Amino acid sequence: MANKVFSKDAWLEALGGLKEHYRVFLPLKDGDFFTYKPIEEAKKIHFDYDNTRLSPKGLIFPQSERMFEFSLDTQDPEANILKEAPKDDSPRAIVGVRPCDAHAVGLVRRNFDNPEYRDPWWVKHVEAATYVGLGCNAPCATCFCKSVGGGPFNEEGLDAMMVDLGDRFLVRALTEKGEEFLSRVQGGEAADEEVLKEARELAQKVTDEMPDTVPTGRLKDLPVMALFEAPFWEEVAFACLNCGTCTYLCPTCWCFDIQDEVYKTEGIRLRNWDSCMFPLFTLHGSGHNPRDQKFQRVRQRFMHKLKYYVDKYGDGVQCSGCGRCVQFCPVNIDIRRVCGLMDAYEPGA
Amino acid sequence: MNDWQPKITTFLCHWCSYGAADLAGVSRLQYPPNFRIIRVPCSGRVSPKFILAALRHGSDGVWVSG
Amino acid sequence: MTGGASLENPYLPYPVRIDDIVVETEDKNLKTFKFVFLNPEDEEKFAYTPGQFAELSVPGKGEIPIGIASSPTEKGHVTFTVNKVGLVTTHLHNMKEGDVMGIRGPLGNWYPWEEMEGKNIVIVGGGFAFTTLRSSIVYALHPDNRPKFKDIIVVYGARSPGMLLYKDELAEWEKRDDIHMHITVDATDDPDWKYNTGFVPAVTEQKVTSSENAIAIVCGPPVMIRFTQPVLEKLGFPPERIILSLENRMKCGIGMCGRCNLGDQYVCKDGPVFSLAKLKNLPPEY
Amino acid sequence: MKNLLEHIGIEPGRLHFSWISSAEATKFVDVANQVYEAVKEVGPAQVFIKRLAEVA
Amino acid sequence: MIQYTDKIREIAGRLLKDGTVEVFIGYRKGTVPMMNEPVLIRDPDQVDTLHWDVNCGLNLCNYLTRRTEKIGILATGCNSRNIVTHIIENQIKREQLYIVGIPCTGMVDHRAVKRAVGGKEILSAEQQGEKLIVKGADFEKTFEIKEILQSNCAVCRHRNPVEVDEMVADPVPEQEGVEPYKDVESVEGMEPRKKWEFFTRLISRCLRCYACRNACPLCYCPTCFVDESRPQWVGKSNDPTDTMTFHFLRAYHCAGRCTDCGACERVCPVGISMRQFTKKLNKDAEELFSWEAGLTLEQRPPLDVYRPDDYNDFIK
Repeated sequence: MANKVFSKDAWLEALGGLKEHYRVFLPLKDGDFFTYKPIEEAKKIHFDYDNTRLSPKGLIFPQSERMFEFSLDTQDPEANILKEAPKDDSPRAIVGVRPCDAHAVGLVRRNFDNPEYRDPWWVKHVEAATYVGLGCNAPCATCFCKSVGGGPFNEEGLDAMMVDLGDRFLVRALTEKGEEFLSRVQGGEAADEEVLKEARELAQKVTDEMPDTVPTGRLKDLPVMALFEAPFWEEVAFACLNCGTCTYLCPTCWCFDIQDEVYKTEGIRLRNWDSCMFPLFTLHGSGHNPRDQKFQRVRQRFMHKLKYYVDKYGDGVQCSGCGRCVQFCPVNIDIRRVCGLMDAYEPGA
Repeated sequence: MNDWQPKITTFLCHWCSYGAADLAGVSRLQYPPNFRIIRVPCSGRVSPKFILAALRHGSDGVWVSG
Repeated sequence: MTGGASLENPYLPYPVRIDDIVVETEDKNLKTFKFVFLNPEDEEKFAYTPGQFAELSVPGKGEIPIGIASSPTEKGHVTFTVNKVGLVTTHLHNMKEGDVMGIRGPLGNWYPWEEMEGKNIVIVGGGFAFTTLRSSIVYALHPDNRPKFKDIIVVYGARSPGMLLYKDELAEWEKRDDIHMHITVDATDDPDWKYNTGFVPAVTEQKVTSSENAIAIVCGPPVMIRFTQPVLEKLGFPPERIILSLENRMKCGIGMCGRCNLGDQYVCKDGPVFSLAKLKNLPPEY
Repeated sequence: MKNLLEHIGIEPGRLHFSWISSAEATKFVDVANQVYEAVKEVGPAQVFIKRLAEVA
Repeated sequence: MIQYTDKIREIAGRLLKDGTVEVFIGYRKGTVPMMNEPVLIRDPDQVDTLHWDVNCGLNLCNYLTRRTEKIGILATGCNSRNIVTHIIENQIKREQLYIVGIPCTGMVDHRAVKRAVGGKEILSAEQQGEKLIVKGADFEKTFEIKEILQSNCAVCRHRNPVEVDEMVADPVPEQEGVEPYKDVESVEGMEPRKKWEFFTRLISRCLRCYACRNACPLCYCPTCFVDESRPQWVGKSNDPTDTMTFHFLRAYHCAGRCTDCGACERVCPVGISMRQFTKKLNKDAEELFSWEAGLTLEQRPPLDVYRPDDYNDFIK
């Protein structure tokens, strides 16, 4: 696979030149934090963020997305018949993705693209996207990607990987899409073995130094009902506000809601992110709510990520270790601690 | 712009202003025709949500009268 | 269901026209809607098995998951019986014959028909959850299918005589000798009431005498299920042969939106039909 | 309510409250005229109108 | 304030042991810097998890709603005012509570600290007296706490609790000469169009996660208006008009009840300053009704009483 080395200035210039091939998105500073935006909105690009506040999932799975359009006009012969809303699925390059967020795409894929059903929008948006990653030279203290099957230089889910070598970026293609991307980037020169070695050693060093703090090994074998009935859930959930921050910031949370909206005689069906933290999420029409207690909803979130998903797919948790929920939970409910409690749980003890 | 006519959502108390409006009609008093009148059992029934709903639906003005 | 991942949009409903509306119960809260597909080829795509459900899609209001009340042996239309409870159902109740809307499906799994072959079938239903059971009865009584099964025993209860669904059909089934009907109501002051009085679990206990070579399929309100379960177990039904149909709040119907999640299962995709044996290993959040 | 609406940028002329007895037909007409003039003065509403959701 | 921690543990232990309360609500030290976690203690042996420092900016009053036990609870000035509001609004009974008052000199704005270190990752933040020592991988910085207070704390005029059963320390002096409504006044001076733009920009990042609503001790309705479906008052997407409707009505529902505790802003994952809405209402309540929420159990808030001399300039 091809690779190129760029001076930092040359790299920024090269990104600017990609417009005719891709819609380029990258983390831009927005107030106090970084968030993915189109390159056209960039005043200054700097790749010195820890990570973006919101994960890049919104580029593939927008917080609110039009699914269908329809007319309620009784004169319209096609009234009440739903039609797919037009979408822009031209190639897009998402540059600067942290490996945890790319890893998350694979975890979510199992939900949206499975042998029985494919979610057309998610699949098409992912197909249109080229993920260009940025290895983490300095993982945060809240990061735990290594504990959940990833790593600061994990390549899974990425089409190309950037490595920050101080004054230069090494950009390596990892897939055909990445190959194509790299061929379209102007400038740069092929990396020599020395640079590659430098990057390899950096990756190795950072990965080795990163602590592996969150135990997940026993989750698979613990009986599901024992964990479900474990005594710690009320305590874990006490502080929870049942806001949706954790689920909205999470790169692996995919739950959504479907809503119809009408203005005059035009209507749309759209889907919005939803959250298992909200009581409304499971409220039946009859008024019955299987999860009407706060602790049940908190339990659902952790059980789904750390047990149900594990049971369903048999390898690994539904968490990429990005640490957003750890950092931004307003009441400091820490998934690392909960995972530890679950993993260490001795049924009947 | 001069021929533009506003749409004004109007919440009238059944016992007071609605009666006044009725009386105005009976007395053949003239007033502008731009009001879309919603009769409420009491103007206390008008919740802020109603006023926002009216604005969200594109009313140019809202008038609540007890 | 679907064979392999298709590229067709699983969220896109088939357009249908309301062909007929029947008010089922005395409180007028239950109506049965008969739908005809606008595109005849959609009917073939909508190949279903009793026990499955579909999303009824009312543009501008939303979608609701409803069990299919017709049987695949009935051609030319599909029917659904809908209780008026929320936004979409209320709007649906106000719609008229000839109106166009959408149906998305069929969704979910079905009663274990293959496993039931050569066995006695005990069908226990209550209230308006009888819809997929009606589908099952019609399906099982069809001349092509009837020989596959042994005795068919039905216990169906409602609050009062006026709340029973499909009254004409019930009366017809009562007359047949290849199906044993036990219709019951919780209470009635109708002197002409000729069937049973009492709650479904009690009637089940009286009328279902044996669990030998039998599978029980149960669909009804949670209270009924809760009290019927021990009765069936007492009759000797092992949990693998007690089949329940669940409902949870759903949106997508295809296991993606996440809300009907129970353990590693989605009620909409892996259910709604579960054996009691399976449910015992799932969190009771339904 | 009125103050907060004005605070976020809804013109003062858009929201009116009044007390009119059922006998005060002339006051009703007066106030109706005032309300009409005030709303006409601020012109068509531009903001806070929900159309189809502006989303992806 | 470190010394408060020991005192709090002592009080909580005593209350739980002698049965004055069944549960005690306080904070434990968080797993990340500048985040403490509200915690409920039942067992007197666990009081050592209790902790107090300048990062306890959430409002514990939230956790009172619909509880039935006898509860010991920590309360700063604003928190105690929310507890008073809760009692007035019949969400909890005064007899159920044992309020442990904390004279408060303000909470640290974790965003301001992060901004001050250039957005770098903070690995530890320790309070030492009036100073906060913040460390990262390659820096160490000492802040005067009064320079990095939450903006509501900086203009707080009720630092001492108003309704207490026991204080952990002597009251602190109240701040003199603060101008709480400067920012409101600057918005009031704008043209309607500018105001609209100001607020539209303010909430443009909103995710509709409802953290502000849920962190707010005033928001305890069983069904929030945003969740009502018949009729549906607000769309559920992140459409700007819907978002504005949410923020507007949320704020309006706090009229005459908000104590400016800052919990809403503290919890917002995208840093929206939604107090710009509620502060306007607080200002009006103060100017029109001389009212500040939650100062006394004796008086009901202005929007739920009728007085013949009420302000009614706006009515024709």
